[in-house]
Amino acid sequence: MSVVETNEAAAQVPENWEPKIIAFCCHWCTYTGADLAGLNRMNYPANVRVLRIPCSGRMNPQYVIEALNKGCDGVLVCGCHPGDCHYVTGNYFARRRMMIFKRLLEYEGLEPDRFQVRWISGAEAGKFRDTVMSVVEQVRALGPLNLTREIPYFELPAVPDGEEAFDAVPEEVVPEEVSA
Amino acid sequence: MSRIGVFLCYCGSNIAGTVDVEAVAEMARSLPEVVYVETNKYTCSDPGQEGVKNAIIEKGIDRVVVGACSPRMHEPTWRKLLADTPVNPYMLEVANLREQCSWVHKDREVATAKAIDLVKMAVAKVARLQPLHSIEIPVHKKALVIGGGIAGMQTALDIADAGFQVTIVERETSLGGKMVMLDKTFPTMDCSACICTPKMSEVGNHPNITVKSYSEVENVSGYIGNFEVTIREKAKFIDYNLCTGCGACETKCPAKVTNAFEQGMSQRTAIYKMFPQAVPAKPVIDAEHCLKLTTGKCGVCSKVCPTGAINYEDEDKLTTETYGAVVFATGYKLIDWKPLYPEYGGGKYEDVITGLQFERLVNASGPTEGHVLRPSDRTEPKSVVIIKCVGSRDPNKGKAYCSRACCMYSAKHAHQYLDKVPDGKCYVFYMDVRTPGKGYDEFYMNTLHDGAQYIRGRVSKIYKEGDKLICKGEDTLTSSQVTVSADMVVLETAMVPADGIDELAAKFTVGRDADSWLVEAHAKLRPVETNTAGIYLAGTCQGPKDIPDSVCQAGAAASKVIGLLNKDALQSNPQISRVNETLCQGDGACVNICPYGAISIVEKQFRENSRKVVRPVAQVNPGLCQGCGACTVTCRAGAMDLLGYTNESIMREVDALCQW
Amino acid sequence: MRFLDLSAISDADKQACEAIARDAGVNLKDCYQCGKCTAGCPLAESMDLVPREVIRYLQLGAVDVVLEAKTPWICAQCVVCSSRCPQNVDICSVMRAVRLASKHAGKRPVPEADIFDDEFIANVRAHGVSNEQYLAAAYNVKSGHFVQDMGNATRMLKRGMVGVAMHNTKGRANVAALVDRALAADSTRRAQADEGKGGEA
Amino acid sequence: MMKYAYFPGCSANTTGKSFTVSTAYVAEKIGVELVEIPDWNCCGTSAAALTSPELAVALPARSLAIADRELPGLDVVAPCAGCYRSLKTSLAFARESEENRELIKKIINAPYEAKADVLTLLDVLATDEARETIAAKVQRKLRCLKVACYYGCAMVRPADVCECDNVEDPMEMDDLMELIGAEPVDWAFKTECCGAAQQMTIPVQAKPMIERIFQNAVANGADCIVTSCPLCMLNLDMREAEINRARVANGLEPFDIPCYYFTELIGLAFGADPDEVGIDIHFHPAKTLLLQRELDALELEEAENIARAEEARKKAEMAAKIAAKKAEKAAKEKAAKEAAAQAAAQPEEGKEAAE
Repeated sequence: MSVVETNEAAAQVPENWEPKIIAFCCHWCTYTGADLAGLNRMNYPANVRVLRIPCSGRMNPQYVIEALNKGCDGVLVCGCHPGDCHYVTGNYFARRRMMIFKRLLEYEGLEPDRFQVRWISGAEAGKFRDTVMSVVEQVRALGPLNLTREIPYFELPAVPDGEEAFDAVPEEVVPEEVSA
Repeated sequence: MSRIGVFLCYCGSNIAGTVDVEAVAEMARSLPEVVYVETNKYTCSDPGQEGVKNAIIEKGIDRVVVGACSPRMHEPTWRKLLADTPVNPYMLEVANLREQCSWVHKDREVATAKAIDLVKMAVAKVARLQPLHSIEIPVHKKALVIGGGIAGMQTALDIADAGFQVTIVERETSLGGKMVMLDKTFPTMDCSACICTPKMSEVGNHPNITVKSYSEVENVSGYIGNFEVTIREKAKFIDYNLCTGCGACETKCPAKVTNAFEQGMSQRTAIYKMFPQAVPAKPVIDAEHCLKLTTGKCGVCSKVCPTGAINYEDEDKLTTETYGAVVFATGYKLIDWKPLYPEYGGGKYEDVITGLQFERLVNASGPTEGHVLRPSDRTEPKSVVIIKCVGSRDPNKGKAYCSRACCMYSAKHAHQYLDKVPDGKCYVFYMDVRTPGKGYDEFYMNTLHDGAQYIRGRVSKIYKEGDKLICKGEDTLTSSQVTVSADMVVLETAMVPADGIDELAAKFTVGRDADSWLVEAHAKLRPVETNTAGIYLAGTCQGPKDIPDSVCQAGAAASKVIGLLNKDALQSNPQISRVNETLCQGDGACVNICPYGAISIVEKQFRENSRKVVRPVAQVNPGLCQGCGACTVTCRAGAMDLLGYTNESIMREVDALCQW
Repeated sequence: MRFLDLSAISDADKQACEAIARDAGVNLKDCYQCGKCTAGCPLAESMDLVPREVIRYLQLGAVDVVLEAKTPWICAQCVVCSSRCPQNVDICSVMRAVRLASKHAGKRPVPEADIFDDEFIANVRAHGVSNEQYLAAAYNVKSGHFVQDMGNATRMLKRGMVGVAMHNTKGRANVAALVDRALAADSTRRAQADEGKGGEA
Repeated sequence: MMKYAYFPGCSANTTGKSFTVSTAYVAEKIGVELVEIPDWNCCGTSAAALTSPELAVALPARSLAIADRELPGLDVVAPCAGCYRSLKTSLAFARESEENRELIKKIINAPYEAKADVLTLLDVLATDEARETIAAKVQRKLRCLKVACYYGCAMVRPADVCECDNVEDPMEMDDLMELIGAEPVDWAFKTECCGAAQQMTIPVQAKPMIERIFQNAVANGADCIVTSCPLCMLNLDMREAEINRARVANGLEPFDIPCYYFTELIGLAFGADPDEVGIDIHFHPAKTLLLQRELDALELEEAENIARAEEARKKAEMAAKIAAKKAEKAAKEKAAKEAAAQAAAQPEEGKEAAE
């Protein structure tokens, strides 16, 4: 049984509805990239609010559940490119965790576009802007997130360590950025 | 109830041009726990900062939200400001109203709404923050250098000259490393011994340097400023306080052992100095081959020693000391090519030698006193083939990487051979000639003009016909199959990390790449640091290099060490992980995930249900933790939290945002 | 000296080279042209392109040069090149793949090699086993080298190594059917590959 | 008793006759039973691989499938190196995937599960058990015979298919030759190619391949070449005469280096007459060398016997001298003792007398 009502919501979209999206950005790469977008006076939709975390490895899946439960329509998690983590390995762990978590959310019926993971470096202001624009458009197309019941609040089972954890994630669920 | 002050900045028109700052202020006043809101044209200016300070005192504010430019810009400014007030510097949250709001949106209404959200988030978070305090980490003003080759010696000298104590741990019986084995150095052709041995004695005599030869690192604990290192000094069986280094023992010792320093091309005695100019200039007894120590019969050295320095009862000694910084200068070895290249004879032809063997052959103090004589019959080879990239750039049989120094030293070998054997012929098989360096390409061109015949192509097979070694290759520039009937073949083999590097690096939690080279913290910007604070890299332990590059890196590593040792104490970053010991199950998931080795499991005593229990819990080392937070997510019990970015504060931020 | 206008090499040519590499299970980009394959090749001196050059022309997309080359037909399939290649390129398989591609393109730069193999397979198809004396005779007739190894044939006859009697496998009809099925499967596979290519284009 | 399914290969009754005969002889002597696969067919060799990949895997698979069915539980022995490589390649392909097996089954129109392994004759004779038996059966050590063991390419390459861990310098045949008393030389062309079928299709270009093999064997002091493949044997043995004609025409010394199958030499060591193991039908005269080396061995043995006798004589002589010296020494000592005793007694006597 899906926790998410398949959206016939498009019919019920309130007037002037704007998607609410929260972006968890690591301090060293993506937050810096977002600042650079500002310095370059780039324009992007205001639907995304950035929440700064020290490293994508700090990203706890609980935050995503909380955001979706409390009314966000989409969540974006951004970090340094794999191999460039300021803390050496943090984004590798983030990659594994987020992939597994994404599968779980999709299994529960969440549309894949509502939870996205992207790697954006401190120099990629343009990529930050493009990512925000595309995520906003994708979520806008999906309409408001209607939860028929709250997603049960639970501690995720521990992610297995080592290579098998990574291998356990089939290629197709890896967003193009991640697999690249 | 906390008392939050909100300070909003116009940043001239930078923020105020798009965001209605006064409207944001109006909203902020309505937020719970906010006791004071102020707007300012330039909050970061002196009068602006003064205003913030005054407001804090006057209004009794205990935590602060600044809505201004990016925290990446002025967060340190605000922290510094708060340090002068009763407010803890970490009771601060910055709302990024400029880079991530006013500058990226055009619509005033939309931007103002977003600014309101950002301030709400900041207020929600700051309400949950706790005061944090840096701790002072004392710095032991002493450095440890592991490895006494040219990189290690240069690092030690630079640090010692700056006035700090240095200990060099050298596994062999003498300083000098690989450089002292070489004959001449490119491109200037200085005699290697002439420039290396003075360094060795300088190190040996330096008042600030302690040389621990024939020693290895046994154990390590601690962190930046405070590495507690146990060193095993192997039994030398000679009392260095009595020994004068006269060498009488060496002349009388009856045991003969293959001489590793001469690359197996001569023999040494069981009591030996590695080479005549060794530092320390005193011998050791090789316990594996000494007749007295293996069979109990002999004892000649003890009889001839004029000072009675021989002690057959000697044992390994362990000493423990604390060092503020550690430099790895563990160097390289040449790859063992024999099992990899059966097509080159796999070691069955005595006259197929390595570059290092060739160095000893042309070295005036080597086994042939500098005459180029091939090992099998001690005749002068009239035709020599040099093959590059043996084991390098060969993922099938050896390593995928380029060993970087071989193009130059093969040119040097060709030059030296033609110099010593004027009627000789020299052929160099190469795939590319890589000579980026000052004077390097000129050197290569000179070698060509000396008469070295360069042939582009890998040799496929070396085989023997009569007493000639037939090398079969292709000259790819003419697409011809070529053979050379050579008297001797020199293989310029790949550099690989020194033996035991994996175990040693693991002791210090220093990262290694797939080929076991030590990994620098950042390939471009932090090339001599490692990811473990206080541990630095010099020379070829980090990757193949030539001597100039090794010396350069040694100097760079030394300057980093000097910078560290100059401080009396380090301020720790207080935004680090904290264990909730009540929840912690001590299963060590956090220990495995931490890239810095900052977490350990300790047995601790607790009072639970009026009973004393001892159970394992995680412990974070504040000197090692860098505050990435990877452990917080991995903890199944949720016992790990990151100070400054606690789970609760982030959840409240999320909640605040969702109210929009 | 050969002239190549690299800009004139068509996508179809490049795809044809890629297809050959795919059949051989090789990534052409792995080869860095060190020449170790050619250095060890026992027949390189008789080739019009050395093995390294065959790979090079494939890298460039010059498929016609490769299909006209004698090299793959001279190759004795001794696998020395592949076993010593530092980059794990299976050169020997490339030679085989080029030769098949060349054959299917209706070329036979070394007719003798083609005749020999065809006669060999015909012999096996007819008898289930290969009858060396008839294979040699058929080869000599078809290739026009009538007297080749005739002296040796007499010596063999004298030693009782060969005779006029044919050896046959009992199930030779079975083997013939097998050969036909295999060749049918081969052409089906190639037709499908061609179709796929057509679809792409 | 070791038992294997036997894949003779097309040359077994023709050009490889000597190999077949000598293999049978050796197998019988050491108790290896070779059961011919009923109704086997040609492996296709490189001609099939150069015609169609499907054909190349299907031809060997038919025989292997028959072996699996008719001789269950037996591994297949293919003495010919060319057959070995074809069978092994087909087997590797079949074992790679279910899909591959389906393809083969469709083409051979029979069930096939790729159960039996494929071995060379060397694999069979190099097991510890077989080596022990061989050592026990040797009647005449082939001393003084310097052999260059020639493996060719098909038995070792591709290394992953042939499961060979030393493609440049294999040693199995060398070890066997040592076991029967011959002296294997260390040479460099053990796994160079003989030219295979190219000796027919491009005879002029391929001749140097053989010539180089002879040259390296001779340069490293070999009397003869020992092979394990009928095609290698044919190319080397039969074409030596042609090569020599060309060499003489060019003013070069002709080769005189006979070739043998390793089974022939083992047969000889077991006491076979050369004709019994097929040495009589070689192209290059092959018996003279054997006789010469037999003679050398006998002479060597004689010389050794003389040397041993001389040694023994010297030893005995010296022992006798030592004994004499010792006796002399003992006698002297005894005399001295007696003298001392006398001297001791005399003073007493004197004393007595004085008293």
